[in-house]
Amino acid sequence: MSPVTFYLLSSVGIFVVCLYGLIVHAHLIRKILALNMMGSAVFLLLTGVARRGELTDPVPHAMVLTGIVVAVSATAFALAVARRLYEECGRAYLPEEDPEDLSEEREG
Amino acid sequence: MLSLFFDAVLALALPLLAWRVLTTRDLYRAVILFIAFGLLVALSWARLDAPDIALAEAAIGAGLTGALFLNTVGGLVGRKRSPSRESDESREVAERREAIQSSPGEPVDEVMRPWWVRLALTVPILALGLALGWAVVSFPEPAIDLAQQASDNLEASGVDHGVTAVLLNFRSYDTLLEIGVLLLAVVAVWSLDLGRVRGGQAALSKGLPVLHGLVRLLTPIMIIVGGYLLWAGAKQPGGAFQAGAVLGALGVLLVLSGLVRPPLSDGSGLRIGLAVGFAVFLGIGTAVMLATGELLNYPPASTYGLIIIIELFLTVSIALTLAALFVTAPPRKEQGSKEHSEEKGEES
Amino acid sequence: MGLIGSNWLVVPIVLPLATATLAMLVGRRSAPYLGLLTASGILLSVAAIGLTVLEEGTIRYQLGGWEAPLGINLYADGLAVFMLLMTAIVGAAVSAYAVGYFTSRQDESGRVAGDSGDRSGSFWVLWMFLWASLNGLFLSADAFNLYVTLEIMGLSAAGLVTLERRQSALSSGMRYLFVTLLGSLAYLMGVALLYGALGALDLATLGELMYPGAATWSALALITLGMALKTGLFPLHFWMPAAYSNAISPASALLAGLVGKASFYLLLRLWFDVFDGGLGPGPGQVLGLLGAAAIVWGAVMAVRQRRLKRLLAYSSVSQIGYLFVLFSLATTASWGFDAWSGGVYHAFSHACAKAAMFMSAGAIVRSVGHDDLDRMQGVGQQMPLAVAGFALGGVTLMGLPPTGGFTAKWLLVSASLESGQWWIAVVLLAGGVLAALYVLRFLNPALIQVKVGPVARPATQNLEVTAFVLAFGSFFLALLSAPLLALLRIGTPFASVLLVGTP
Amino acid sequence: MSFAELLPLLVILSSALASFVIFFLRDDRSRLRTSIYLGGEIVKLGLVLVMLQGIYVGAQYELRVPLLPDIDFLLQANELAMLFLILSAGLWLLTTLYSIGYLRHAPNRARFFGFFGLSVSATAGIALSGNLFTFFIFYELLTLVTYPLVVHRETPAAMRIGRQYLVYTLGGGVVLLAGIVSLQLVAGSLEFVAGGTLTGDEASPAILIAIFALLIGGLGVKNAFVPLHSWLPAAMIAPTPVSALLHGVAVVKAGAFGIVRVIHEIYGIELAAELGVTLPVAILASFTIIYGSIKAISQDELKKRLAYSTVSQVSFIALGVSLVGYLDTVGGVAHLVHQGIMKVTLFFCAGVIAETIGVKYVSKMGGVGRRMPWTMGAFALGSLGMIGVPPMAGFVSKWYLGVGAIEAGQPWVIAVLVTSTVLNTVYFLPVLYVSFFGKPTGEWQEERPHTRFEADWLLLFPTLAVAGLVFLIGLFAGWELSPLGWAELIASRQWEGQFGN
Repeated sequence: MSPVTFYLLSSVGIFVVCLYGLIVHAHLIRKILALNMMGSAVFLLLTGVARRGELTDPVPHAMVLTGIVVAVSATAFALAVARRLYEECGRAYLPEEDPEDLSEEREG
Repeated sequence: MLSLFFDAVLALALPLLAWRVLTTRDLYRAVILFIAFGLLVALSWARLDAPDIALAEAAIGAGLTGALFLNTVGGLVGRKRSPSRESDESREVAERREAIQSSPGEPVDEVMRPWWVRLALTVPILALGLALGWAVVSFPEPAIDLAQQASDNLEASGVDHGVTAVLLNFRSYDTLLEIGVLLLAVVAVWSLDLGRVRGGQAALSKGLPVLHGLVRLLTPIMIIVGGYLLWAGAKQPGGAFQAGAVLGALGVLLVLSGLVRPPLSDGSGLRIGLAVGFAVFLGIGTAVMLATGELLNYPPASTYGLIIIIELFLTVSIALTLAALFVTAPPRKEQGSKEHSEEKGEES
Repeated sequence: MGLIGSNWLVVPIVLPLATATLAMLVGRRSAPYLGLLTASGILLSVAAIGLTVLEEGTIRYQLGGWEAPLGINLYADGLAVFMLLMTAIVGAAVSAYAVGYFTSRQDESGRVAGDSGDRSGSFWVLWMFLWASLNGLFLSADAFNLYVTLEIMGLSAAGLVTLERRQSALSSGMRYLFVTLLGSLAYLMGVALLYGALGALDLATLGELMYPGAATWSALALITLGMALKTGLFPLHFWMPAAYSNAISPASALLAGLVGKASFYLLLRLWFDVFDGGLGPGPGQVLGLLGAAAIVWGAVMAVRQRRLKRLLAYSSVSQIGYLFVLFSLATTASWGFDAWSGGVYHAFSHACAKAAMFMSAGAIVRSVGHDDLDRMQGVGQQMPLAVAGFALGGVTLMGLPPTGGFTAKWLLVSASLESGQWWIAVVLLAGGVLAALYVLRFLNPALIQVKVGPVARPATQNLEVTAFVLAFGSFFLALLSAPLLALLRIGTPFASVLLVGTP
Repeated sequence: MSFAELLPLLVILSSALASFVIFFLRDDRSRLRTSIYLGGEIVKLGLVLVMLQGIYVGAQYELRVPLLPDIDFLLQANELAMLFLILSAGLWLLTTLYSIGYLRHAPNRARFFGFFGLSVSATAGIALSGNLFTFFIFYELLTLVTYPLVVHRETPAAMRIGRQYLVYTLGGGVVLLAGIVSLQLVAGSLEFVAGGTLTGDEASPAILIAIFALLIGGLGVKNAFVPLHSWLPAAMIAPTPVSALLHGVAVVKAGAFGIVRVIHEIYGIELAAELGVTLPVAILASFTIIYGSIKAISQDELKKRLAYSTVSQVSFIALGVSLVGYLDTVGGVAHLVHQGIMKVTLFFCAGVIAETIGVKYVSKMGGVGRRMPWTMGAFALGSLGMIGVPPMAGFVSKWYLGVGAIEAGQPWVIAVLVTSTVLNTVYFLPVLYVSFFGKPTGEWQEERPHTRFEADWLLLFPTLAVAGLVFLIGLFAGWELSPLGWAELIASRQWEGQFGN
């Protein structure tokens, strides 16, 4: 087993652990952490794949670099929404079910 | 043998650390662990011969993202509502908030789905893990070798470094869109109209007077490092992203330490700074269409020059964007233009 | 092909990106004009692309001059142009609607003055990014580039949902963001696996190299799951009713009309161009089954709703089922093209109709101040155009002639009977009657007359007109079946079926 | 595009365009509205007459536009189409005049007339459809454009009934669509061809029978076969001109017309008989005839009584075409027109009475005949026609049906005809008796006791006109351009070379 395979398996491990965590945890910060690390898992897989051949493949590296920037953008936005939500209703959890709230009527 | 052992430990540590990040009760601690996770990922990338992205991950993935998380967790603790919103809020909500805020363990989190949901989830997720594990172990030798193609075409790309060639020439369209994502993220965050978080920031800046000294020391170094990374990118690991990330991190540090107050005025300076990288990239990409007939197809003679120009502006915009994402609050009209000049200082 | 000819292809992507940048700089006053200008530019360029494809066949465009698989290609076949056209029509209508929407919002009261972030300006920037990403997604021929467009789409769409700052909108926007990010990540994992197994990102190359194996099966599963989640296929639709109903109405129209279609398109594209019809008959059957369940479940839930926009959202759950039914029908047999084109046609007509209905609903909610279905009496008197727009859109959902829904239903029913899966036909047909029930759930109270004097209400004239025009235009979509189906034939994965011909 | 191609389209569009313009007129611009509307009608009637003349001398009118793979949008005029077309265009004119009087002060007239005209356009489309696909398009359009008419009063009760109406008719449409799609897959063609487009070799008899069941089941909803009929009496909540339109010209007739098309021009009478599907249709129709008549007896509300009478009478058409005989076919097809004119007469009268003196129930009709002799005279003509008294139109149809049944070897049909005639008498004669000889009981007697006069001429003129037609059509049934003569032409074309004439 080559060291590359270790990292490939490691990335799968991170991916499923975070997928599980994303679903079971209710706290928004926890969910965003899980999503962010899931991204890292995919990047790790790509980096591992890039190292397989004789030459190191620059294409996955470029993909990962793009991915990192996308991930930080998404994380920043998600955190901002979480904060805004907290400002509005004082909780950092999503409601379990979306009630049909007729009291909030007006658009705007 | 030793290195194989090292790789095995590192590979094993990553999922375990991820697990710890998600299960540690204290959220601050979880974020610290997350930063450690990011650094370990960067280390493993260094081991996998990927210094470019290891650099970017350390700066952006671990550093900046970690700071963002810390900032938000702090915000969730110390945030007070603005009075204007209080009026149209139902009593129930207020009470709920009261209960959460007064709960002693904040920012401790222990809300999870019930045990039977968790148990039921393990089956499909384990199955997915096994399938993926089998898939990655049984990767065949691919029929196409892009690495070879990339190195064959490196000469025509105008730069000497593979990753930069892919990023700014072979697959520059992806990069263009990705810069768009950054710009989009800023607009989206601003559209939320958040107030500025004081809690976490204040804690950091007040508690650590040493930080000031450190930041003063670091500022020139980071600017030099950033400049070097940008310049080096054409030949070796480095480039606009890494340079931008370092400068962006510097911006965050300056804001955190209170040395620079975030730009508050809605002068167009900041907006232009944010947009210029994308605009120049898009503009050059479109303009070369006239010469070569295709979007982003640089004329061979001027390829290197154009890429450098693009990278230069990208660095500025990336740095500013990352810092702006951290600050989150949109600049406001009513503020004076005094802070405006400080923002420019950051830009240099 | 001349310089201009093939370069039309980048206009629908570059133009909204440029507008987004400009709109960010100029602020809210001139953003609407820029937006309308862009909309007409996109319409023009899409028309040009459509004509070129109709005349000369598919177009492949090498970005940066680099050939695939090293470079990124754009690729326009009939399907891509079809989706571009759908987006251009709905997008132009929503743009016109948004101009009125934000103008009258500011006339309404001082509430907006309290909001320092100008929502109108943010809307235009987000929407232009969204439009660019949609067009980019439809034209992209590169698996990783598709990921980037997916992310732009997801972020801008979530940003549009959270433009509304009510608590309910924020929490549904948050959930939507999680869903869309998770969907994209699952997709990216799939792409990484494909790259590991096949070493390429270009879709055509991937399709050529495709083999059934552990990595490709896993990739198929992840990509399908991710896209089903983003599209809101039953039972992964949990996020949808809240996101669609709590957003501001232009955003609801865009989400329900276009964004869901884009992730569906991506799945369709990969399923048939890369995975060779799902690597076997099993996966398609599963999707078809879920689609059929969605049709019934969504419609039943829609009938039971008490709020107008939630009703529409559940109706989308149901209508999305029609799209997924095609996966169990579209095979290489003689009915394959019928099923495939029927599903795609349904996407088009549903996009137009549902957008128009959300636009109508927005005008109604704006005017009467609530969206409680039980208090809609008299709306038909006060806002005949909005109600008419809603009703015309509703006819598409029922799948009656001469709407596009009819063409779609005909093709799908025909394919399901021909393939011997008559139970699918039963569900498809029953879904139409159920749709009538939930459309009436609104029309029944709305048409009841009440005696009221003239009441002062916010001006919604231009909102109503835009909604009605879109609904009225899409009402006759079946009459365009022949040219649109001819367009879909260009570059279809079912070309072999078409050569054999139908009996 | 030549005139021969354009004409069928123009016939449909002439009313559709006029209606469409009307939607955008303000409600109080009644003069302009009326001129546009009547203009459209006259144009349409003129075009129909031109077409009729052309068909008579053997011209071909056909418009074919490809719409789906292997399926065309096809408009085609033939003798059967013309019969239905003339009926709809002619009665539209009269119904419009009547509606103008009827709705003089009602709200939402623009919408009413707009959808009214669109219904007639859809009916014209149904008449001119050259294949089942096109037929289906107009058939469903008819459902849609009649819905606003049914709920025109916009009361909660009207909305509830409108919902029932839509669910029934759309449900029927769905079954019909299933049948049509199956037919396309099996036969590859949906075109109406004299003598039938199917040869019987396309698929096994079981499949052909199943498809037939789907088609008739779907059409049976609009045709109001028991037990799919309950929407029809309920839809009486609509204004009277709408009821007249629904019962006499458009909706119910669309179902009956579709059944004629399917049996004659898709399956062909020969194949249908071979498959053994005609007898069940005949039995179903007979049952509906008897059931509707019995239900009608117990209705006190005049419009409800007429509605059940429609349930009963319309099935004569299906009965006629499903009995395998030449004369039956003539009777059934002729009844398509006859029933329409008679039923419109009766509804017009009911509407006039309700509008003028407010009487809606049979039990309150004492003295109405003396008070409104013209109206009740027209009513008498219509009901005698329904009963089948010679020489009224209804007699002619029933005569042909009876003789045809014997010719076709189905004597039991005579029993059905006799029973229905007796029942018709039982529910119509009391109305006439009470109104002419009964004691005045209604409140109108006190309110306006001395003015013995009739309704507005706009209401009365159309009523008398259609009543006159009931009489004249029966009297001149022998003329070759009478509905009967035309029906003979259609039937002879159908039977040509099959069983001999």
